[in-house]
Amino acid sequence: MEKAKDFYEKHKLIVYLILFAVSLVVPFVIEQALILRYICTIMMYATLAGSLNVINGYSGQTCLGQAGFFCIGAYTCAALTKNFGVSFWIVLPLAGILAALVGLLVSLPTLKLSGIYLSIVTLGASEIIRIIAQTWTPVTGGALGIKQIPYPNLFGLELFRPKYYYFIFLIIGVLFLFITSRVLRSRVGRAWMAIREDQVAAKSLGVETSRCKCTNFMYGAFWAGIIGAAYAPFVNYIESSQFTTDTGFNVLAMVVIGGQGTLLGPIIGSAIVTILTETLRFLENWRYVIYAIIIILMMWVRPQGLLGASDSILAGGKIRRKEKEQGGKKA
Amino acid sequence: MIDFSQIDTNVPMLESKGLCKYFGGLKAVDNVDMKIMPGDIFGIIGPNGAGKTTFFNMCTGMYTPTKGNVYLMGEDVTGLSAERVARKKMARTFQNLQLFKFMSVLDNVKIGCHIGTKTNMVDSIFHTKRYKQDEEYVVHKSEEILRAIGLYEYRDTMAGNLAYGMQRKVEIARALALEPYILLLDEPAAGMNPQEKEELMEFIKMLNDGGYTIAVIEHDMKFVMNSCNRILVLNFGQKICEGTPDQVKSDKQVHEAYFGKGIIAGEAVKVHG
Amino acid sequence: MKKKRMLAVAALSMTAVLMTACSGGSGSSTGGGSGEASTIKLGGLAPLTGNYAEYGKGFQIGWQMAIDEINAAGGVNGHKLEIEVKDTQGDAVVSSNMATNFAEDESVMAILGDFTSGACKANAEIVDRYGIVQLSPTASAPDYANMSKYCFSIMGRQDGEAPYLARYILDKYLGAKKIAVIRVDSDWGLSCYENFLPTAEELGMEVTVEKYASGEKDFSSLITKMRSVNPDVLVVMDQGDSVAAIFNQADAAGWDIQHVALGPGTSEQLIGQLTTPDNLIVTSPFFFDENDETLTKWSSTFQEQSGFAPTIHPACAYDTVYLIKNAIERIGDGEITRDAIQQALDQSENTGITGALNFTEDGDIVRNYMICGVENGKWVVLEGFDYANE
Amino acid sequence: MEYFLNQLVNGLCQGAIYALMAIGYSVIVGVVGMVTFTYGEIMMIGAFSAYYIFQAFGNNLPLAILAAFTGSFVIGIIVYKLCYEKFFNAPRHISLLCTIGISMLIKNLAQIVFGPETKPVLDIIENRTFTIMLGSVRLDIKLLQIVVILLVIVLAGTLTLFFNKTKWGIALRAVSQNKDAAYLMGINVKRTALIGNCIGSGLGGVAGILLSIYYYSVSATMGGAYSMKAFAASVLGGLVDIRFSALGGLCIGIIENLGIAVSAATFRDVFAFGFLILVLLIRPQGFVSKKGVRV
Repeated sequence: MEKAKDFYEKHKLIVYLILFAVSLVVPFVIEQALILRYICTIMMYATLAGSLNVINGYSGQTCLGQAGFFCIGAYTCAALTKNFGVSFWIVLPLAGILAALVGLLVSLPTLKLSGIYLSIVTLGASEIIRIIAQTWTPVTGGALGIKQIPYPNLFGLELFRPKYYYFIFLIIGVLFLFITSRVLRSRVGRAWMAIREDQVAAKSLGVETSRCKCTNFMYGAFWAGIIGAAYAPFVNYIESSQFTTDTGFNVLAMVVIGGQGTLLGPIIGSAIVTILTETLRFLENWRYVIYAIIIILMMWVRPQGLLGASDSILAGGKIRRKEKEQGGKKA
Repeated sequence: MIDFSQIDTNVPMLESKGLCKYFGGLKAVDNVDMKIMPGDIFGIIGPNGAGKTTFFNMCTGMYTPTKGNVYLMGEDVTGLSAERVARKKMARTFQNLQLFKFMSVLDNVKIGCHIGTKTNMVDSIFHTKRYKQDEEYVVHKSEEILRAIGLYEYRDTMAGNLAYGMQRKVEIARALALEPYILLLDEPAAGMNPQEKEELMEFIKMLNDGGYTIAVIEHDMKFVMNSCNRILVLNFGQKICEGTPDQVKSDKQVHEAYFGKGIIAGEAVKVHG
Repeated sequence: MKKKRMLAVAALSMTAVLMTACSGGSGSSTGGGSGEASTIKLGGLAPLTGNYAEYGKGFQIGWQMAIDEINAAGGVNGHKLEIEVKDTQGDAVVSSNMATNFAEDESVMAILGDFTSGACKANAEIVDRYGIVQLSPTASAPDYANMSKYCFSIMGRQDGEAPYLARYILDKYLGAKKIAVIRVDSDWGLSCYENFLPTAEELGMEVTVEKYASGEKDFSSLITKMRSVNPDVLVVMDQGDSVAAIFNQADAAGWDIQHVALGPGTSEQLIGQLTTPDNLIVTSPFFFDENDETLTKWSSTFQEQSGFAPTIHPACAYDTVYLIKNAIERIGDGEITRDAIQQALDQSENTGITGALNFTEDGDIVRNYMICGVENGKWVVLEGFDYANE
Repeated sequence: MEYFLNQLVNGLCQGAIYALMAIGYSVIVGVVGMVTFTYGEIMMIGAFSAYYIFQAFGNNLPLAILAAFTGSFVIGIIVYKLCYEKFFNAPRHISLLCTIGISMLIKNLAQIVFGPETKPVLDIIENRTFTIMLGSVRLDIKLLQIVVILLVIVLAGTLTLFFNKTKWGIALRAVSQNKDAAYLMGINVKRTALIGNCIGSGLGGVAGILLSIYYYSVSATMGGAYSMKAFAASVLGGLVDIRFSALGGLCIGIIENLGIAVSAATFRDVFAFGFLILVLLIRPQGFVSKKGVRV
């Protein structure tokens, strides 16, 4: 494994090129549209989980309402493209910006709250967003939802088949990874992580925790909005029941299973959860039983997720325990 | 490094006037006046529960005082939030170590450079000139500090894995990255062995020679008496004495309230003599 | 530690790849010839889990009963029938995925399902593009079947049932003037109400309406609200458990009012859930007549297999299989293709256990409705009010 | 006026059930120090235990309450062993996700075991309405509502006595205020937390049976929505103080019903959560002023 890492460090460009080539070929090698649809779904959830990971994994807040931002993005896209004929490509960033603005609104309580209180506020906000989508009939179609959402159009080519849609999700996903990794390796990302590790210390170093949390929330919401906008034409039909808190919990499970605070974790988590739920479909209710058992087992065996470091703060690693003992002695 | 020349040496670096903090009926800090002049190594001592850390917390904006004011270089900073106070060039460390334990030593110090840099999200996405300048500055600055404090070889180690004494040093390094005029150290020598303490004392003196004003809470009498030029003694939240080590030693009230029946006091006197 | 972790990751990703490969493999291997094959495969979409699980189960059993019967009697034109049922969780997106799955699988000749109008409408685009029939037993939204020539439904449309309710039950049977409607805020509920309102207004009724989110349990405030307008009849438009909940809570509040429901049909379960079942009147296109031997037999067989009493929904599901069978028979010696089934279905005239099933141009059917009430814990058709032929 | 008073009565009664749920919830959160999303399923198990008692022994309410309490109590032990015991010092999200997992597990197992259909719970309490005339204002109060409110008051009272007068109760309070200090005082923190969690769960079970009687039905999926309401109510009350949590539950019940009275029932949750967020913006710790739990 170390060797692989070394190889990656030395030949970054080659690794990227290979990955790029493989990802380009995938939709032409895989014939079954359904498999491609699943791959699309995986990429979609990977980005959504990634956006949640920015909030939960990198700044250590407990947001349970990612479904709400997702919902905003999807409805923005559906309403604008369907009712006003706005191009998908213009709607995409718009949806992100709108979601980010709502994210700002939701994050305002975070200036005062933390922990459990923050979780319930985000959870409540997500439900409120969903109910607004369900009742604001003129814009969102109310309980009817919005159906036959126009497919994106690229130079006259209607991107209907999963084969084309694959590239939309791929580009968004890669952009997300690229931009996020850059942000995380800068002053902004360091400030987020400082807040996650120790908020009091971060404050003492002049990190404007409130502002950082707000931008963090907005950033996460932005990408959730974008992926929501890409989701709407993909499924062609949206209604409010697709954005319940269960969706939020599901995405959270992906992040935690893959590994919070790692860039690749949400991708792995999304792949595992999606493939698991699809392949076990024939088990009906037992499928959820198995899924639940996997979640619990995961928390017992690897609480930091598959890709998380065993010694991270998110794992409640050894250092923490040691310190606890010391603290105990001192007291 | 830091330009200390523009500091007005006649204005107190940190001053408190009638500072109070009450928790319900408990008067944790009661009406404390203090003056730290630029260039001081200022010691704050007192028995456990005397309100030293609470006092620090009010000075650095962690707590809002119940009454009274705090002035930093003549400017009223009472009630400002901790991050605003930090921006006014006051850095601190914590009694019970608040390191970013799961980050590398270098990253710890890098975060200390937060207020010295201005990169925003757009800069970081497009790697603008500002981003590059900032990153260069941050790396350069952090490594310089780590070299000075003798932690350079541990820069990639996870902070939480270091020995206790080392962790204290990381915290100081992190605070230094703020480029502060004044440094507040809360029991920096706790948990260190005598040799480490000695080194730390030297290091603090060196910082002071370099122009930093330093305020330090410490239990170790030897440490305080030997390095500080002025000392504030607190007991039950009240100031009982402020002055040079000699003044403090000869103060009757201090003897009665703090040094008790003589053994520690005798030791302290002996050491100093 | 690190090694272990990487191993775990590797193992999991391997399983992932394998699983994908497997499902991919099965998809392609079943694709075979259609004309000469001795089994004809159908795809079933049903919410086997989730909020509508009991209906999904009903579908599954209804379909299987029909197929077993047909196969036991020698199949259709020598072909055996087979159905693969996929769980759609009552979720439109999952349903779309499953519909794509069936549409991509060339051995699947037609899709039966899904349960909700919403899911069926979400699939309309897909079945249209792939050119495969989606025959829903229960979709009743008026704007569903006309979405594509491949979309069919045999439930009957709300724009038939809702006006019937207004005209015959409320106006002629009960002579009500002031109507309180409590409806579920869903695709289905909205379109019911929208089809109900014009007729009611035309008949000079005064309608007050309140809606609630599906899954709502507490209706006391809605009932207090409705009570304050003092109506003659309380109409509930919902298919699920809320129907019983609303009437029970109205009873508990001591509100003595005529109960009318649109949606549940003559559900046996509903009787058991109500505190005052005798006070309920429903419209139903279908009725388990105790004197009808085939129906009784069917009903008891169903109950044996499922453990619960059938509603109209599994009966419709049962009929859909026979519709496909008839369509295949009509194709006769011609090659059985998806399009051939669509065409044969479009022209077919059938009678199922739920009554006459003749498709309109859109692909729905027009049902005849009955007024049903409860007597001694059993559904009965209220005699003397048969307006079917009016 | 009459209309609003009647809506107030509706709200009060629903609020009383919320209050009982919130009491159980805050006992759990207080003692364990972590959020739970299993509460809805615990209530469901309680309701089903009672349902089968009704099936077997007829309308025996005290026995049913006992069964509901016991059933949920046992589930509480399982939840505690799986979700909390190992994670007291771990980051919060670990046990949080565990509870989400358990909730999924119990819900789906229940659907398999009990069946997916809604089961009726009828005629447990006689359908009778009392009409009170306040001047010209007519107030209708159901017998059911009175029974529910009385039960909640009795349970809350018993619990308060238990917490203040018994050795176990005092230990529970100590643990919920400060685990380390309680440990130093010689309290077996883990066992106390287990007992506390189970008592909270038991109360949840009783709330579950009240729900099933009040709404005439039980089903495997009944828990979800109420779990969130219990959570919201106890956050409103500051998470650890049972009296304030009860108040939080009452407030949410009343706000919801009055909100519906002036708008539509589809907005129920908007009122509940909107009110919660508003209160938290003004008073970040909910109704209580002290911060009593590790958050």
